[in-house]
Amino acid sequence: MLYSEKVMDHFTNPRNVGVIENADGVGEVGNAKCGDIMKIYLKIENDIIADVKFETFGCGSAIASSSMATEMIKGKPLSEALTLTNKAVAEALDGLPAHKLHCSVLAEEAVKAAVKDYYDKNGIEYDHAIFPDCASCGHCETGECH
Amino acid sequence: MLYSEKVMDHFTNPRNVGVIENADGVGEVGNAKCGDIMKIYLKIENDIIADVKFETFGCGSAIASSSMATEMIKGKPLSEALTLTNKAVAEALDGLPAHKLHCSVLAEEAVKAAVKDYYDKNGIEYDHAIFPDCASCGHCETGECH
Amino acid sequence: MNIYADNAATTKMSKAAIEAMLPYFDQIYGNPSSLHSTGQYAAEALFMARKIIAEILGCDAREITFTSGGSEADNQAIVSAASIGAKKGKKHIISSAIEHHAVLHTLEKLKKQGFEITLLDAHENGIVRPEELAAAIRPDTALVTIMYANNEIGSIQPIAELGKICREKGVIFHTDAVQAVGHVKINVVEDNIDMLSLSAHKFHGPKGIGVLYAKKGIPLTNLIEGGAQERGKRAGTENLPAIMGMAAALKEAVSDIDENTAKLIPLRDRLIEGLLQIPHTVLNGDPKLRLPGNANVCFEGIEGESLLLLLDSKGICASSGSACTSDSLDPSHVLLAIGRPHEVAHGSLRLSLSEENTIEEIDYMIEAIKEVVAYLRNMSPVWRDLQEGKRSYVIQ
Amino acid sequence: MNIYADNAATTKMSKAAIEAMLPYFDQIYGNPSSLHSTGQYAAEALFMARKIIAEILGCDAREITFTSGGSEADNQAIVSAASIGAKKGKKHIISSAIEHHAVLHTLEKLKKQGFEITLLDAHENGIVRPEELAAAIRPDTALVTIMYANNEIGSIQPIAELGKICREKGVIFHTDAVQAVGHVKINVVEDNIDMLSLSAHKFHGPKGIGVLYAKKGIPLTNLIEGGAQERGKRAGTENLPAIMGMAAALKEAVSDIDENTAKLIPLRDRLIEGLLQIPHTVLNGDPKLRLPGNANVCFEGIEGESLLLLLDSKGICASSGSACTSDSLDPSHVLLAIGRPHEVAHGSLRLSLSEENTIEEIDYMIEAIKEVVAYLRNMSPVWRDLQEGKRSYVIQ
Ligand SMILES: Cc1ncc(COP(=O)(O)O)c(C=O)c1O
Ligand SMILES: Cc1ncc(COP(=O)(O)O)c(C=O)c1O
Repeated sequence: MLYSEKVMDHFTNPRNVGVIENADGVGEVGNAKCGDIMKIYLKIENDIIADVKFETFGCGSAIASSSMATEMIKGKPLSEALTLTNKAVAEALDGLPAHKLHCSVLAEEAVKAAVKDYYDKNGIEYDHAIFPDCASCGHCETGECH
Repeated sequence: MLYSEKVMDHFTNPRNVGVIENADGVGEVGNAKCGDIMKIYLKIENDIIADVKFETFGCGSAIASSSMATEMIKGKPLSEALTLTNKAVAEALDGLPAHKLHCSVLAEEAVKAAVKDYYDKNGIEYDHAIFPDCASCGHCETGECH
Repeated sequence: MNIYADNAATTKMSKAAIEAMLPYFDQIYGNPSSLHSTGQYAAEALFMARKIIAEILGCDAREITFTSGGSEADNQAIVSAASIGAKKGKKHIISSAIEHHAVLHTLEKLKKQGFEITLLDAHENGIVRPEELAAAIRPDTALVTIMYANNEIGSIQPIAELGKICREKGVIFHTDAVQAVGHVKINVVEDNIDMLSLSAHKFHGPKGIGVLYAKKGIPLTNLIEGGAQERGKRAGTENLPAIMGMAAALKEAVSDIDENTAKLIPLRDRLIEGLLQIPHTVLNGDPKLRLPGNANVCFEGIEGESLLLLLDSKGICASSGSACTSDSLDPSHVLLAIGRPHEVAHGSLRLSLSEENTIEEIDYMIEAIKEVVAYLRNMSPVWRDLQEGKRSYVIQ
Repeated sequence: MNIYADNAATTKMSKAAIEAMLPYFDQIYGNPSSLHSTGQYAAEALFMARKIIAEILGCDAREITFTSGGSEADNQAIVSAASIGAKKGKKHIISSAIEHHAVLHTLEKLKKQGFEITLLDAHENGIVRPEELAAAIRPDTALVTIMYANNEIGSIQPIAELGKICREKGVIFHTDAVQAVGHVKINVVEDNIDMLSLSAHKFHGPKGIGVLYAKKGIPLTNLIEGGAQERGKRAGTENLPAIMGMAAALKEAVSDIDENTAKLIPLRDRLIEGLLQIPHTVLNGDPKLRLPGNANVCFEGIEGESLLLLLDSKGICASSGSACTSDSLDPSHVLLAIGRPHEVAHGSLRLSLSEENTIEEIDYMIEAIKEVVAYLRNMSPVWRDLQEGKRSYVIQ
């Protein structure tokens, strides 16, 4: 099969789908032109991710990666959420096909973008180096797909 | 099937196989290098082919063509034997595959060569034009195969 | 429910085709090049199959070359015509923007060898315009290759007209008829076709076998050198079981063509109508000039692969021009060529029916697709933006 | 009596191979490129078949490319290696004089493109000498291609040794193993093989399917452009039923190889011994280093086609290197290459056995052949000349 059982589970029964109204942080990455956009909403309480929701336009592995990423950061301190890697997401899903690995990259980026949004909104200082810059992610509206 | 029933009949039950001792005319054409040699023996009585035998080294259609050619000239005046064409032999066999037509040509040539031999041996005058010359038949020992 | 609606990808073999193959596995298994009777029985069967197929296409048996499928036939047709052209200094080829990759990639290879390629526009309905072909033909045009029917959007080209233009201008005309043969009526003489490719597995025949028809007088260039099979133009021991299966499948498809068409068109149109009830959905390809079994739409705001997977979990086998269904990252070149923007092309769905599909299946599919599209839109940030007016709809 | 002794031409499919194919005609018939489960079941089967075949050959599954047969694999191997060489300015290829036409004709094509071809002598026993290969390799040698076993005379080459020489000199080594796979033990690592061709119908598998093994790092050149199948190196919907049949046939052939060899060699040697009792008869190929099922002799004074036809009427299916069995007019290039004069090469007979043949069949064949040879010699003017001393015997 193309996807592991884990991927299929998170794809067909995605956890944390939806929107948080008045979220404390929102991150959106990807590009409709390229076929995937992920949006992550965070509710933060005392530097802890009290709630997380996502919306995804994309393929099965994009939806599964979003679902898995939200599960992995829910209830965790922001500092821990920032250590989430695409590799960890892919591994937690029991692997992704090679040409789908970029979906796990998107999930990592969406989490980081949401945290950054929270920091920015609240004037919290942070190390800019932890956040991927737009050029490297390659998902800007003007850029090429992946 | 590769061959018509007629060909198979004349191949598996060839008529007039053998040798005539002290034949009045003998014709041999073809080339072992090319994979077929036909030899025709004639017994002539009053310008009539009283008996004819053949020996052939060659493929199925070569043997069938020899057999058919001998049948077609047996009991006929020499003048009639000389009108035998390769086309008539092939037609009498209900056709030959395209790349086997040269076998019927060999049969015609073998008959002519045998008649010529009889004329030569007996000092009978004849029109040299009826007999294919060596160069055109292309079966001389030195020549290329067909 | 288990509904197979991906007949443009490949079909289930028919009973007739399977039965036609079986004796050639372990009974008449000889090599048709062998002289003995086991071989000669095989040679006779090969001869008969060639004759059957030639009669159906309206050509001579000697104009049929068996290949390993549609891709090989397309490659050989184009390479052969290019080679004929090159000898006369003609290095221009005309094709269309919506051809199969077997054609387009072969043309790219020729481009590297100095050929100039003109791709005709297929316009929004996926159909090439004869007057645009006429205008594109130049004195150095070696070949025109336009597919009979498109594999994604099902649009059927005006082949006889295109062929006539080529004939008048003395240009070789090839058509990739892989999607058309067995589904629409084709006669190479009436359709003015010089070369034609077909593939058996698209009409309930076996995989791995196809035909290249080339009109007498058009010499083929070998892709595969070796033995003298196929008049020296395609080496390799003949795949006789598959050839027999192909002949049987083609015979059946062609003899049932009226009946199948009469059954399929209402099913197809009911399906299309049902899908178009979903808001912000558009039909791809011409509504009338399309294959009897082909329905292809784009849904705004969702992505095709996730749609396919969810439909699969509901027992529906379908296909999409989404980039995610291929190793490439761009969505279908066909959908882009007919003017769909990338984000919309990602949300495409192709359902390709066969005469085995039923009206109950059509209705089940419509309902299932409605549900799944709504579900995916509900989790799509793109859809949210569209609904909230932050983006504007491409599909009204 | 009905005896099939033409297994080098093609084989009867085994029950195991047929049964392995059947489910893929109308059950798991999906296109392996399709995302839905019908397609993904097919993709899984394809993956398994590739793995099985790779394990048997001793390579990685990613080193296996499925082709339409031995000819295509040979063509693609040689064209690919030539293209790699050409990029480095290496345009010399070494092969042998007794290769199959799929190899020789591809080399002729490359010659026209500026490649220089050296054909090694196969000597009287049909075997290439490693020291002659070593001496022939030049700094600009791009490829050495030597067949594993010969299809006519059955001689088996010292492949591991030849491969070692190539490896030491950094030259790509391809072997056409079409006649060897399933009949002799092959491991691409132990045999130092970089590229290998095989064809399923030579080991009781289906026709129209083969494999090109290419060691990792050797990029292939497409013969067929189009879809992304076979890692983009061979376009066309995968012929999954045939691939499954091939995997099953190979598995069976390889697991039975010791048993089959132990059975075949005594049969083969009894047959050869029997035939050599006929006066003025010579064995073609090496008496020991030959395929377990191959017997090939020349009879002086007769022609092969008539021999075959008469044997056929006695129920024996055999083959000959006679010119008359082909459209060409020269007898087998293999027999000429091992030094048989034309007139003797015309009188050749190849019997290629399978494990289904019995000792009774062997004895029947010997008697039948004795009779037929005597009969044909009796009507042969060449034989008469030999007997009467007007010609001299070539075969003592
Ligand atoms: C040695 C050898 N190479 C190549 C081939 C070609 O294989 P295929 O007929 O499967 O293309 C054959 C048999 O025909 C063969 O015997
Ligand atoms: C239009 C078209 N051309 C060519 C092909 C290639 O055919 P095959 O897969 O038999 O090589 C296909 C299908 O895959 C097709 O739909």
